[in-house]
Amino acid sequence: MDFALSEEQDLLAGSLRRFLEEECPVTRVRALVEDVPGNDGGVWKSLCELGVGGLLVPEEHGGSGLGLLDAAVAAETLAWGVAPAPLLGSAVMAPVALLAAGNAEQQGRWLPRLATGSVRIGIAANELISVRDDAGIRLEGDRLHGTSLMVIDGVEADHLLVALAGGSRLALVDARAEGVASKRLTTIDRTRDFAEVVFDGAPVGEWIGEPGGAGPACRRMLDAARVMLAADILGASERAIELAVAYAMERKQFDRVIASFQAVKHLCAEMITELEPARSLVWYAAHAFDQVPEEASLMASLAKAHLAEIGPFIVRTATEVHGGVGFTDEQNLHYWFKRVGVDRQLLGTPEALREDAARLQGFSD
Amino acid sequence: MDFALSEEQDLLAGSLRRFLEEECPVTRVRALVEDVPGNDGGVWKSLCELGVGGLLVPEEHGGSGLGLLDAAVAAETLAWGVAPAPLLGSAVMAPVALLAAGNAEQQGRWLPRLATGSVRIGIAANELISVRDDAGIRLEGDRLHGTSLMVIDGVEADHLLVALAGGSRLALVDARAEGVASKRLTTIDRTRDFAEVVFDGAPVGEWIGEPGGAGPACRRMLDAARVMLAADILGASERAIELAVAYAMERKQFDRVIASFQAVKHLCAEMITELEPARSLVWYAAHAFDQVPEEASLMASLAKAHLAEIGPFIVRTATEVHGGVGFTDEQNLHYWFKRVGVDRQLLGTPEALREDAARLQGFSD
Amino acid sequence: MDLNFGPEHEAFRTEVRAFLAEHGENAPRAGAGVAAGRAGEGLLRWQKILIEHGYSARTIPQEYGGYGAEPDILKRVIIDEEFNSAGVSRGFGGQGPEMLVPTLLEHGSEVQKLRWIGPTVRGEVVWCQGYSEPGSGSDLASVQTRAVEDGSDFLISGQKIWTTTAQVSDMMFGLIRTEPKASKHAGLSYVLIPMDTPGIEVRPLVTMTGEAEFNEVFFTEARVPQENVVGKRGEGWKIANTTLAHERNMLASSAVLDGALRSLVKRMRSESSNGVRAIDSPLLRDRLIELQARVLAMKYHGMRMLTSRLKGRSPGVAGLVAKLAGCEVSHQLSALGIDAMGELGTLYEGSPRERDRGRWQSQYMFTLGLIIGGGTAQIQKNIISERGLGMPREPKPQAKG
Amino acid sequence: MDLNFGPEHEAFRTEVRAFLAEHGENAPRAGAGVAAGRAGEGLLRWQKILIEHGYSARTIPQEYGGYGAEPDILKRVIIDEEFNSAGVSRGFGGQGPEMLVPTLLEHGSEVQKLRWIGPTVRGEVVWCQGYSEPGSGSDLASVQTRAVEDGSDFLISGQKIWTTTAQVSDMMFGLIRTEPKASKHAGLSYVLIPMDTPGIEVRPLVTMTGEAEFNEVFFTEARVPQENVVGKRGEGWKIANTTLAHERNMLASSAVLDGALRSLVKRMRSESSNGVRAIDSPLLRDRLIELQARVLAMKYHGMRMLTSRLKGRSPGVAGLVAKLAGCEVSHQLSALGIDAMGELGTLYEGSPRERDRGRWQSQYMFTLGLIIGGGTAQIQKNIISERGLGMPREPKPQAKG
Repeated sequence: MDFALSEEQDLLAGSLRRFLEEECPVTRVRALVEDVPGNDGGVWKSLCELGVGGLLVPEEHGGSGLGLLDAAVAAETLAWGVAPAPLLGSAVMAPVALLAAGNAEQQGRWLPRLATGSVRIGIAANELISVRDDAGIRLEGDRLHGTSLMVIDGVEADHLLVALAGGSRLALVDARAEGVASKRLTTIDRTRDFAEVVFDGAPVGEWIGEPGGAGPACRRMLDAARVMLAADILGASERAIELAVAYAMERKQFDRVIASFQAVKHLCAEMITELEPARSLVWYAAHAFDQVPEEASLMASLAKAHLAEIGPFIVRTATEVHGGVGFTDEQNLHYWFKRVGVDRQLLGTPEALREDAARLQGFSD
Repeated sequence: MDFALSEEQDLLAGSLRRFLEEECPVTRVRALVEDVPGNDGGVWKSLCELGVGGLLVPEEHGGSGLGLLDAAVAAETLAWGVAPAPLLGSAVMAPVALLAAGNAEQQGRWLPRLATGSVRIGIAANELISVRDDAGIRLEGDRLHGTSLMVIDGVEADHLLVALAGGSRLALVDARAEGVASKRLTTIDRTRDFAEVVFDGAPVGEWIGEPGGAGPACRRMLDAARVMLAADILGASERAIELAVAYAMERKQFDRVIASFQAVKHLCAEMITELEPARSLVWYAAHAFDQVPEEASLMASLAKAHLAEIGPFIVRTATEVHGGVGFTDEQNLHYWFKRVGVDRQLLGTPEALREDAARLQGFSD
Repeated sequence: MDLNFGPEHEAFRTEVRAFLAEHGENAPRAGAGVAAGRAGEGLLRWQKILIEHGYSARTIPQEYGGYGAEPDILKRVIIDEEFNSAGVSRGFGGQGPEMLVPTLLEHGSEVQKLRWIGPTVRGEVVWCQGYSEPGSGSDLASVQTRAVEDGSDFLISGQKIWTTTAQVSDMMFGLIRTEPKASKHAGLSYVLIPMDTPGIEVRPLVTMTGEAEFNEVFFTEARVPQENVVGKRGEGWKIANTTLAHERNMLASSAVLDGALRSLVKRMRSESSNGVRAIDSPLLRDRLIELQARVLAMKYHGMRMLTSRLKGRSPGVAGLVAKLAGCEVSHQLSALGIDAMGELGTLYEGSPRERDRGRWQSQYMFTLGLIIGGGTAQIQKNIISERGLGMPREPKPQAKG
Repeated sequence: MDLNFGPEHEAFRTEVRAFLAEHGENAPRAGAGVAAGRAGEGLLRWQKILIEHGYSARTIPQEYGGYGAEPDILKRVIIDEEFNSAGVSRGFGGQGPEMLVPTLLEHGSEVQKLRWIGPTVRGEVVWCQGYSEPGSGSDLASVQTRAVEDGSDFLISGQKIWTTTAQVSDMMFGLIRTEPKASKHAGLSYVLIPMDTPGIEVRPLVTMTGEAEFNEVFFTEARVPQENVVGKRGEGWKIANTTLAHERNMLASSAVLDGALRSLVKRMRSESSNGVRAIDSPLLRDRLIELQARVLAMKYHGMRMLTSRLKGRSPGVAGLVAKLAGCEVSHQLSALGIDAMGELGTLYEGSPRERDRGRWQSQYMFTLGLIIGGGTAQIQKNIISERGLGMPREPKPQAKG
């Protein structure tokens, strides 16, 4: 038994951190996303060169054939750097769906391009979880109709992976096809790309999986995404603590650094006490996805729900440690605050995920 | 408008506090209840001489004809002193029910004796709120059958006010009548008297109110009780804070009193910040019971639910401020801790009360 | 306890309702609450109507431009309640009418009163408050911005921060260190400073909400007449403290909480996911009700504090906790508002599908700013434990070495 | 990450299950977990069976009375899991086998090992730990109980507190100040003290749970041979620290959490009010699931810490937070257990209608004791921030005057 990141995973995290520190510090992120939310300005291309795009892609398709734990390490690190990147959609949800339900030909056609970053697939699957404002996609004849909200990486996507109402079918659709109209949804977190996509008789490019049989692939895709979002909260929270401690070691009041005040120290202790066991939970959830299929869904829901509770506590507390300056735009701390805020709500609120976990264990109907 | 205790109410609180400090400090409470939970050892008699038994009893029946706010002041103060006394049943719930539904003759017969403390009425009404273990009292012919749990002041009661299943009828029953068997239920809080009473063909002494028409009186009685329990939590929490601050001002570590440590100060600040607005809420809930009938039920449920949330936080934190010594039996702090623990659960859990509040406002079905 | 308003006041309530029914539609569309900043035409007109009818500048003497009514807190409560429940603007407010005017009434010279109060309450002159500084936290007495005498003038240099509405203000009332040799508290004066004075530069301070709710104000030998001091020189600390005007703020803030709660209920009734309304979710509804209890607690707490004031009693520790408790409730209300909208609760900046103009996110962040700003929660807790509970100050650390 | 147990370990699991199937019914009825205190006949017999089969004293060399297996954490995990899920007693434990024995194995003389380890693991000699003192909090190095040399003996005087099982113990292993002139940390020795020594008095310390889980132990010139020192004189601090044996505690405590969670689920499935089971209450169930996530987090956290140990790496700050986090989860589980029973959740002391022998209330209070005891949460937070996050110690206050 070895409950730890492997050397390779540590190396991956280290090299990504260095890349982000050097090539994409928060000042650059800020410049990139100031006008266009989610604009990665070539960062994704570079990340794909570092192998991030192909983490889950089998070696025969040009990836490194690793598991979700590796992807979670990447997610944690990108969130640590609040990097804008279509990691969730193009490097995780799309490959997971293709691997779960796509045929060999489809895998061979799409996975290599996802690995290199030469194609981006947005994910229109929000309505699998939550239907609001009468959204939802249905098939009429061989055309798609309806609206999907909070489409992940949807503005910059070349193609869209669309879950039909009920989750029984997954379609891949050219994002520039006739009958597809997307507009940007702007969230508090400008490092993300979300869209509302209206399908008005859009042609299905191809089906992923058998008609009516996409349910398991959808669940698999959602499980992966939830672990990734949990890892995202983990990374963002970790950085928020680092920033708070660093600030407290520097800022003086009454002739001493505020890190020497017991109240400040205890806030920092409370943050890290929440974070570290949660890190173990996220690691295990990712491991379960890779190795313990019967626990994968439960762990994904539990981990995402739990991180969604502690993340907001941590980023709020980190802001408090900063005092007024933490509240300013200029300090940039809010990038992490907002990243966590979006992660919390996405692909299942904590309450909904706990209800899902209860259902999976037969605690509720 | 005058949102404050009256001079008379301040005097009442002051004189009760003095009485408790002199006649019934926690050391005496401890001695009284060590063997027999709820044993007041004559304290109730003395309190009745001070007018506590007759606060809600109209002047023509030998009481002072005051309102629930006055009773809440008494409840707060008795909880401040963790005094064992049948205040809830004999001085509040029974008089409220008699005043709401009893006829003039019944009022004239019972209220004076409740005021002097010469009779004690226990309250078997738990099943109006929560039926567990198949409890509940039903009428068969003219006899009562069934079990009531958590009967308030039930072991020492001379008579029992019994709410029949569904709350449509209220019976007054001689506690020593044939077919009435009570046994003590021991809770964490030894300052209280609770019983399980089994009615096995017990005769109804008399009905309070018209058959089938006791619903409003039951609700009124529960509203009053909930405000009193909220006031109880208020008083117990207040004392816990006083004890914590006093201990912190005395106990030294590293050559200074621990009250000078920021972490300890902040814990105390957090406790009082929860307590003081809650006090205003309890006062208003009592006032609403007396003066704003359309808000009485809502406020009673909200106040009790809210105090049931902050009370446990406060008594826990007060224990933390004490450190290990707060955990010892000898320190007596646990008397307040446990009092709050019982108040929280009694006559409606916080969740149930919030659900009730939602229903009263049409938020839920 | 007597919360009866009595026949006189019930008559007054009827009067307020009649006013709202007749004039309410002339109010600016901004909804309930008080507008700060530079007033537009519509608001200036509305403010005039409000003053004429005694719903603004109510207790300001007529000679200074007010309505001249006797103070009557109950009537103020009624006005608050009725305007709030009708969702009608209370007109022009902000730090001029709310903080400067009471200060001038108590400490200003006759000349100052005649010159400033009228235009201020009418919204013609906009004020900002110059108290906080980058190093001062809530320890206002440590203010460093200093005035050097130059003939009959002061030359002011230094920096203020967290200055709301500075960019649109005509004037600042500020705490300035005018007596460098006096002790920390006795060295400050309360000075009225024209914002167009050369040497004053205002830089907007954008916060995490994305808005510039605050400013930094830089002073470089800005020349201000010494006659602009209110009260005596060196009395600034005392004057600033006497007018922190708790009662107004408390009434207003509990009305704001109440308004937020109503909006939240409305949002939870209309927002649904998978066909289930937020208010029908047992979990969200349970949080709502606990917050309702807290909002009501703050409301009655405000009335209790007011009563203390009316009776000339110190509210004691109960008064010190209100800000900390109220900001937290407001923050939690916003958090629930966001959660009720689930994934769409993240939308902001006028995004399609955004609800309520993004108010829940904006308020979630802004209330966090309130919790940590103006003397962080940490400092509030120091004050509560020291002044409220009589616990000792932290000992000063040993000198190094 | 590799959590595979592999064929060897799966075979071992089968073996454990077979053992439990065959012998489990001979176990004392106390349920899963380890019993401390004075063992009765049944437990002594069971303990003997466990040692024979390698399920207790597993890695203790045979010459000292153990089973003599190679350390294999996975096997320990499997034993924990299987015994726990079968609800079978792990036999005799407590501070003798868990703290003294590892200490003797590492630091004891051959004579000490041969004399004490066998009887200790068999449950024949019961030990208590004498570390804490009334003034010491978690600052163990400030221990005041002192030993004065008297010929080849020590005369020990002073007081220990929070001493579990002292009233039934044959022996104490304690930290005693033997070198008064040495520095705070270098003045302590690790001494084995017979509890029947004249001059030792044990007074039970009843806690808020109503039980005497602890004792105070008073020493008045209690005579103990100097040869009872383990290791060298003055090394007591170091020795006590090396055997605080995190891994054992962490595995055990996550198993305890897991057991509490299972019991809670069971209770919530069977407990109902007004015909609705606790587990069918959306509010209680939601709390349950969040706590489940926390229990699992502690479980995997324990495995992560173990892995660090196995690799000889310091777990860093992640290791420091486990106690604080775990105690809190346990406390919250108990709180939910109480709430699930509503008004009957208050019953205690063997009252009629009491559920689960009052365990939820007892555990609610006892875990609070754990949170505040043994170095309060406050001190834990100091340690986490200082050692874990590198934040500075509080400066010492200025000398008075």
